[in-house]
Amino acid sequence: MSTISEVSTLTKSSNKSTSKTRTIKDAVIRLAGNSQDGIQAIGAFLARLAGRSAQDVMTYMTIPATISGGPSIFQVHIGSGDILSAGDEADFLVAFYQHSYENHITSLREGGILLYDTDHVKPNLEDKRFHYIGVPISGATVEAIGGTGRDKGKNIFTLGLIAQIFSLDTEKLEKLIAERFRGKDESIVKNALMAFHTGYGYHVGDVLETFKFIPAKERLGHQVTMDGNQALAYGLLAAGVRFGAGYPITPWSSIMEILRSELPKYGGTFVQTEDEIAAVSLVCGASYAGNVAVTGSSGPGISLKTEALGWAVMAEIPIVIIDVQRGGPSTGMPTNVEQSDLNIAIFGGHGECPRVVMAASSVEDCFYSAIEAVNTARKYSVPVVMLTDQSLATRIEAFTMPDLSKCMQDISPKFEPVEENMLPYDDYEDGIARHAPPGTRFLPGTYPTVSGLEHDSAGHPTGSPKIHQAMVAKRRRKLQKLAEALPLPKIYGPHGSGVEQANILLVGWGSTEGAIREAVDALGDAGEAPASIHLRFLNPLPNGLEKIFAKFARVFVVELNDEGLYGNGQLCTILRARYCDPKIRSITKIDGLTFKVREIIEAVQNYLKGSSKS
Amino acid sequence: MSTISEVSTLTKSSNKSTSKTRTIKDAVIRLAGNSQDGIQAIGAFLARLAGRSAQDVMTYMTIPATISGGPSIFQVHIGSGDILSAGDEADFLVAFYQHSYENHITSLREGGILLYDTDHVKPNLEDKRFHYIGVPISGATVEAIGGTGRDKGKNIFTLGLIAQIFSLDTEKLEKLIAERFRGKDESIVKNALMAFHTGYGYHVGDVLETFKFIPAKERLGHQVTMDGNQALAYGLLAAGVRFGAGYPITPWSSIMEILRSELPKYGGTFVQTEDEIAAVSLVCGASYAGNVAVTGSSGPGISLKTEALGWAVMAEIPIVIIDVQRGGPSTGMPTNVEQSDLNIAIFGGHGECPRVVMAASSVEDCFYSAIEAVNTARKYSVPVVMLTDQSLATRIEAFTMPDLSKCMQDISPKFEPVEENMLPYDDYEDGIARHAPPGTRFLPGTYPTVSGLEHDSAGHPTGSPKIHQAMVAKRRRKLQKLAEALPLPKIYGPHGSGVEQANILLVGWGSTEGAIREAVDALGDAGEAPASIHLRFLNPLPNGLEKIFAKFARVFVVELNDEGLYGNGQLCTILRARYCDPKIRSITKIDGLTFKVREIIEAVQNYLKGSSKS
Amino acid sequence: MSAIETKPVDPSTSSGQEKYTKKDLTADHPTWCPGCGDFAVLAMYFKLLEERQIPHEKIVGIAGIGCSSRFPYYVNSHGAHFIHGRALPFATGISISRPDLHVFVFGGDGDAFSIGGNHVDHAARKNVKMTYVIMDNFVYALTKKQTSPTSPLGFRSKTDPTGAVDCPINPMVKLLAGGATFVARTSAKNPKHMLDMMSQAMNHNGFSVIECLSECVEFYEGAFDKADPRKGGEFKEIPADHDVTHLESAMKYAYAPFPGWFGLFYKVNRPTKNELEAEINKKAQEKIVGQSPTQILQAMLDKLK
Amino acid sequence: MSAIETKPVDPSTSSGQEKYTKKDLTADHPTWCPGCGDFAVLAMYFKLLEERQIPHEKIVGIAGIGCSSRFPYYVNSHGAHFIHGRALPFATGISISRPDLHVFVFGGDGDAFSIGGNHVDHAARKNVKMTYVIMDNFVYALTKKQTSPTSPLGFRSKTDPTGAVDCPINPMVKLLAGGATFVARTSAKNPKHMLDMMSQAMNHNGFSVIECLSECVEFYEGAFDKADPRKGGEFKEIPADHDVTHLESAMKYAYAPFPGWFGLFYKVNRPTKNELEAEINKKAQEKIVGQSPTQILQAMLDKLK
Ligand SMILES: Cc1ncc(C[n+]2csc(CCOP(=O)(O)OP(=O)(O)O)c2C)c(N)n1
Ligand SMILES: Cc1ncc(C[n+]2csc(CCOP(=O)(O)OP(=O)(O)O)c2C)c(N)n1
Ligand code: SF4
Ligand code: SF4
Ligand SMILES: [Mg+2]
Ligand SMILES: [Mg+2]
Repeated sequence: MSTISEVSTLTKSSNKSTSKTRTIKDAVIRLAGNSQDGIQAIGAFLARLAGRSAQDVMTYMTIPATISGGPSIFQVHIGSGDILSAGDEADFLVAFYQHSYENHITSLREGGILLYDTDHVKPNLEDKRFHYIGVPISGATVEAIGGTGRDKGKNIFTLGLIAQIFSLDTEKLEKLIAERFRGKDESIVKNALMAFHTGYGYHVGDVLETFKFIPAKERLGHQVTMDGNQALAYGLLAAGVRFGAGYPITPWSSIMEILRSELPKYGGTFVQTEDEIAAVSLVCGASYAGNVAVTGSSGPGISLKTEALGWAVMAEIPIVIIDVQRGGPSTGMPTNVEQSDLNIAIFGGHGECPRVVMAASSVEDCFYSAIEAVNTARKYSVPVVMLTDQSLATRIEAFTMPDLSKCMQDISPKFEPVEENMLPYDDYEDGIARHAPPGTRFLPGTYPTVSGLEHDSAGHPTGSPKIHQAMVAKRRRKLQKLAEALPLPKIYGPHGSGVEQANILLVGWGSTEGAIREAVDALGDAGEAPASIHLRFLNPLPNGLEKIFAKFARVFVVELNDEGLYGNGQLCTILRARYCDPKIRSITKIDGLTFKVREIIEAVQNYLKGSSKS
Repeated sequence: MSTISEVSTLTKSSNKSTSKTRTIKDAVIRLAGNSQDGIQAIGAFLARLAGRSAQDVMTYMTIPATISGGPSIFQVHIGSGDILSAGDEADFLVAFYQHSYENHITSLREGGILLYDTDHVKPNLEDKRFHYIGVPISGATVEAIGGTGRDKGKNIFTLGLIAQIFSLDTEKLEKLIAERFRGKDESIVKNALMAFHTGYGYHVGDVLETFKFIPAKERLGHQVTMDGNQALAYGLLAAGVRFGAGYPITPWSSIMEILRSELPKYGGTFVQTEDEIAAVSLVCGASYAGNVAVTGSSGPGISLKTEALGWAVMAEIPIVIIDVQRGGPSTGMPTNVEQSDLNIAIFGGHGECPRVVMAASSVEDCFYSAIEAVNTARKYSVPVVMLTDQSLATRIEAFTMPDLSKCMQDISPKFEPVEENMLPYDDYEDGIARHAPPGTRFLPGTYPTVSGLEHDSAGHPTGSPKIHQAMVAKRRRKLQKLAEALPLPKIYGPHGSGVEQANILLVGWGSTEGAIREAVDALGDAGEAPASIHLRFLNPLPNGLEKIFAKFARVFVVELNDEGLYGNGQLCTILRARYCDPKIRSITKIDGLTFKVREIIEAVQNYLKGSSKS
Repeated sequence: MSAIETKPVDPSTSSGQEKYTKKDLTADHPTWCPGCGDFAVLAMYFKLLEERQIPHEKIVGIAGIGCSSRFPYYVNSHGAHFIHGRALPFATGISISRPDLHVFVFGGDGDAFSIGGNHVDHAARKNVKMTYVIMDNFVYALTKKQTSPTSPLGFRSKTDPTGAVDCPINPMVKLLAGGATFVARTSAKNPKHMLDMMSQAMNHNGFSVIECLSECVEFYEGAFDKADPRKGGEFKEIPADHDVTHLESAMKYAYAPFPGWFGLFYKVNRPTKNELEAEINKKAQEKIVGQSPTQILQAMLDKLK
Repeated sequence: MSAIETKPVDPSTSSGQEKYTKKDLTADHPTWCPGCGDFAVLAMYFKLLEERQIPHEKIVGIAGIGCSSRFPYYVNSHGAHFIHGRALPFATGISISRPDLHVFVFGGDGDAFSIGGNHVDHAARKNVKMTYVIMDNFVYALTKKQTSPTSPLGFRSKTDPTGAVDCPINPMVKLLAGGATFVARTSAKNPKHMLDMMSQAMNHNGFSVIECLSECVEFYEGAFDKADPRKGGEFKEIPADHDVTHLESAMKYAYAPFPGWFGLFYKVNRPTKNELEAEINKKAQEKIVGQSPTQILQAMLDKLK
């Protein structure tokens, strides 16, 4: 589905233009090698360049299972329009090793180009579906910068080759390279630039043509380029979060690493704790002491946090828990993606334990969702679980520079004395507790205790059936108020068109938004009448979804988890329970990889074909 | 709903029989005092006596919130037919203190009898709805056995009074008292019997009549009388469990205490660990080493066990986790009842983590469910979460002595050498792993590793999308096989009649079975056409429930938890999601107390009235 | 947290409240059993606060779960009743984010040495500023008499009906080995001594811990008679010549068998986590003095253009 | 567990297998980085097992999570890869329920002293029979360079970009204070010494622990050069006259600053949890000798009639 360009597709064997440079709208470039080769660095350079060129970009990578490295890919989808996914198939494949070639040639689309290192790869040139460009990448790099550069330089040399073939802006690239190695030894920068120029100038004999991206539309302001974990961490900083605690785990760690580095600049602190239970406990303490604090984890660490999460629900203390979902259960597949933590996010912990659950849908959305998570926690005095996932954590996107003058917050407590006798857990109509943090004087002289036991309005323990019933209702009610306040999601039609006469609705959440939208576009092209909505709040759901569902003959909930015992994914189960509408059906996948657009389309088409199944 | 006797109701002011002794079918006796007064002991004697008289009995108690004791009740429902609940209202109330009288007089039915300690209670004798028997219980006890007996003896004195009024079998009671104090100082037994006889012989001047239970039908074999936690612990011993580990928490503790005392006799061990995480980890280790092991907890401790539970799902190691549910969330209401852990039992833990969840419905069922839990874990190589609750844990019932010759099991591993190369996680059609514990020789020379990482058929880690997909499906599939094998629940009609022309179905699970059945009986009496089913397996659900639901116009799921954000209790949510049948509606209650039969009836009637609501 | 309705007040009154008394500090009446050692701890805490008169609103009392951990409900100050075994991490979150507060933690031996044992070690090595009073009764009381990690060998409980067999934890040794910078031991039977220890602990800049023997009259009556002169026992105070900065010597006192020694075992000054983090912050801010949070974040985002 | 298809075999062969070699013990090739210290630990473990020739099926290798904890996959024996920090409780469940097995546990410093710190103390005080090798590299390796509880002050990691500030844990002190009955220290750079320690640990009847310095060449290169004579460091062995039953003296060696001492610090015999529980069982069975489980349970139920 990628690379559908109105100007020209990158390579179509049927379309052998004689012009040496062809203008294209987008391209999917897959780099396949070993993680040690710095292929992630090439990818990051390309992504950053796209960002600086006001282009859209999305990346996708796999991480080798072993520390010592191993086979790995990095895929970049660059274009001058909206890029919604990292691309199902590659237009351009770079293979550093024979195994890279063998494992990834199937991901190259017919008519695509294979660029390979002739020092390591012997492709099957008989296979006429592809175009071949062989370059002695290893040898040429060594020639250019000497033997030590062999491993470290060939990525930059390759970047030069790519810059040549795609007519990239070398000036910007040079600047990026220089920035990247800033602070390092002079000779390192020099060597890198040498490798780059050699690649850029290298005579690529048999290439059919080179390419040029159509100029991107002007965008408002600059673009920033980063991955989802960065966006999330910066969003938290913008939201005013000044305390965090965590324990390392992949793929959550980089959020805590950023916060550990950055918070001190803002007068904040991030504490690495002895385990995840301690981390969430520190955060409960810090939030109690006055400022929404944040913790997070992945997989096993999320399981460990549920007891304290329950305390925060009971005591009505606002905290934010980030869950960067990975493959489960147990230690599972730490470097793969899944959306299989929705159940624990909503239901994890004993007893009736209502909390807010949200999910971010893109790298940019990670930034803004983080702010919204903090504000929701604050406003409703409730824990918020913020779901993201491994693919979003490591995906690089370019997006418009946030306007900090609009989104930067100061949420520090004010400590103004409380004049009247305030009962923190009084039965306020909105159901929300009123806390005043330690340091606040209570002028009538009675100070509050916050409690994980069922408590009366003053926070003191009770065994009263009536009070328990009222307090359970109160903790539920405030989320029902939130549900009332939530906007309904926008309906997306093919190519952004809106609803129209659509009769198929795809429902998604989290990182799959782009793939689902591409599927909607493609299904539209194929003559169906599709649309999609993407849910940001998963608990509570916004009120009124039934009105949207009523417009469609079929509703498919698309998610990266298992079909479960009864054939329904995790969000699908919740929607079916709430609306009891049998037209709500499930499209799931659980192989540790992101959705290919094709997979969604096929699943929808299968449902449409086998109407007996629905 | 209690005390509907075909022979005669205990007390009906309209029915002033002249005979001094009236024959009754059942009676609800509520003892109200302070926990220090040994009212639980009176209750236990009465329950035990009923058991020895082949009568049915059910008890209900509240536990004071503070260690130093405080107001507490113990209610006993004894009868000569099936006793399904502990009774909504009391026929006979014993009040030791003024507060006991004031707080519990409302629970006495009109025409009921109040027995009170004239040394402490001044009832409002003007209230003509009740009959009054005043006895100087404290003073008379002191008179009988001296000042030291004041606190310790008055419960036994009261037991004597009750024996007199209800014409109980004094010989059996004396034997029970002697057994109870066996091993203690001679004088203690003597004092107790003295107090008992004084109470039995005390001249109760103003009692209208005394009562006599109609003789119970002969039962097959003897009866045993115990509470739910005892039954569960003995069931585990019968099932062959020989290892357990746990950490104290109310109301789980007594199961671990029994196992700690008893297992050594069987050559087994129960380890008190440093926390709940260690406990479930020991149990994973012991089960891996060859014999299904057991842990358990309540509330917070269950949250802490979910990470390791996920490991057992992934590694396919059979363990049993007992969850004695209490009021939540967080520390919640430790001595109250709730059925609010169904969500965590089914969904607790990160990732796709299918496990078996069962619930016991009565004290007797605790015994047999424990055995079934162990066998299910073994057969499907899967963790089983066994749900019970605070009310079942402390409820005393009499039931037919289990036939140990039929249910006693030896599940110890055999260590027969494995002849062929065995892959523990091979993709067997039934989805079930084949483990051979350490100590087993693998003759081909290759030994297995069990793993919490996603793994191939040999148990070695993999990042393969295909294998992950297949393994997720395998772990799901074996539960689907179990669902196929499960019997459908029996349909209960009014007074045990079966289905007939019923159009209302009540669906329940766990400890509420008796109350739901009494509600069915009463609704039947009131002209409705009700029936009920009670689910033992909650995950997976047995296949074919839809066939049962199809027979009824209305389905109400009755559970002791909250209506949640969308108006549905926890099991109700699951049933609605699976069947997408809007006639499935929810009846919930969450005040920390068991269902009164009346509450269920009223909820059903409200639904029937307000058809707009459904 | 959601805002509460407050009015700005004259700052001069905000820390200048009236002198408060025990009465002002008293909240709910304890639900402890009559005779429970915990009453004495509460009484001495009131006395300590009354003596010090730190601003009322700056006192925070935190606890886990247990009989002893009900403490915060009985004190009229800011406070929180957290979950079993995790009071220290909770208090750490407060202490580090709010250096202006006086953080006290109360709890039992099970809370401290069983489920919470690891948090004790890590709070100790990090030297988080707070005062922690462990009300040790050698038993799990709230759950009605199970063996605790400090129960002596042979103690008969519901989980060790024939007597405890697991070698108990030595609280003093654990605290010293873990790196606590203030370690003391006292008894609820000697309130004067207890007050002295509490007072010194409160003065300490760092992680100060007191083990306070506090008898559970319900489930372990007489547990501490050997340490009670009125019961024929001996309350041995650490000699005045003990060098409290000398770890080896402190360890010697710590290893003495029950009833052991009472008093201040160890006290050294090591930078607190609070100070170390403040130092990191100071350094991080050196290059960006005068910049607003918005400017700092903007600079970061600019690098990602 | 679900039954596997097995045939009864001649019992004489069941423990009489062929002598096994390193090859028979080798499973998957380790995914560790070339040069990782963990290779040496694996090699010495093979050597130890080859020397001892205990029945192959009686060896069990358990681990938590970390680079080091991948150990069980590389050994062809019964084994389990459990969750992070909980290998000791898992192994305790095996050890106590299966006294016939030889239980080995392998893992990293994070696994042992961060998330798993409390389990170490409790396995130690209970003296559960097993051998635990802590492969200490002073860093979280699998998660790519965060500060571990043994990282020295000043160590720059992803979570301490300006250098670690939390006072590190001293493994030897922790183990001694916790009550471990066998405590030794070795280095992957000295395989002969390591083998000797492992061998002695395996002979110990109780909870035997070895801290083995095992360099992470990827994230903390050179961490142990000061303990490596080939790098100009010093590998100081505990003098032969050290009384290994003398705790105070062991503590002295333990408190020595890095690179500290190597060898056996402490070894005493205290009843193991395994023996204590066996004793409880023996006593419990004295009154019911010859009764079947059914009879025992029946007697119990009869009391409830
Ligand atoms: C996670 C969790 N596990 C278990 C419990 C049950 N519990 C409450 S208090 C307690 C131990 C009490 O002992 P201790 O800490 O010594 O306090 P004490 O009551 O003796 O003062 C336990 C096990 C709990 N509340 N939470
Ligand atoms: C509950 C949980 N938290 C965090 C992790 C992530 N994690 C895996 S290994 C590890 C620490 C590794 O350090 P160490 O134990 O020293 O082993 P090493 O890799 O250095 O050998 C962490 C934090 C996890 N798997 N589970
Ligand atoms: S049970 Fe023990 S510790 Fe608890 S309040 Fe009573 S005496 Fe105190
Ligand atoms: S990262 Fe370090 S500890 Fe892990 S395998 Fe590589 S060298 Fe060894
Ligand atoms: Mg205690
Ligand atoms: Mg390490």
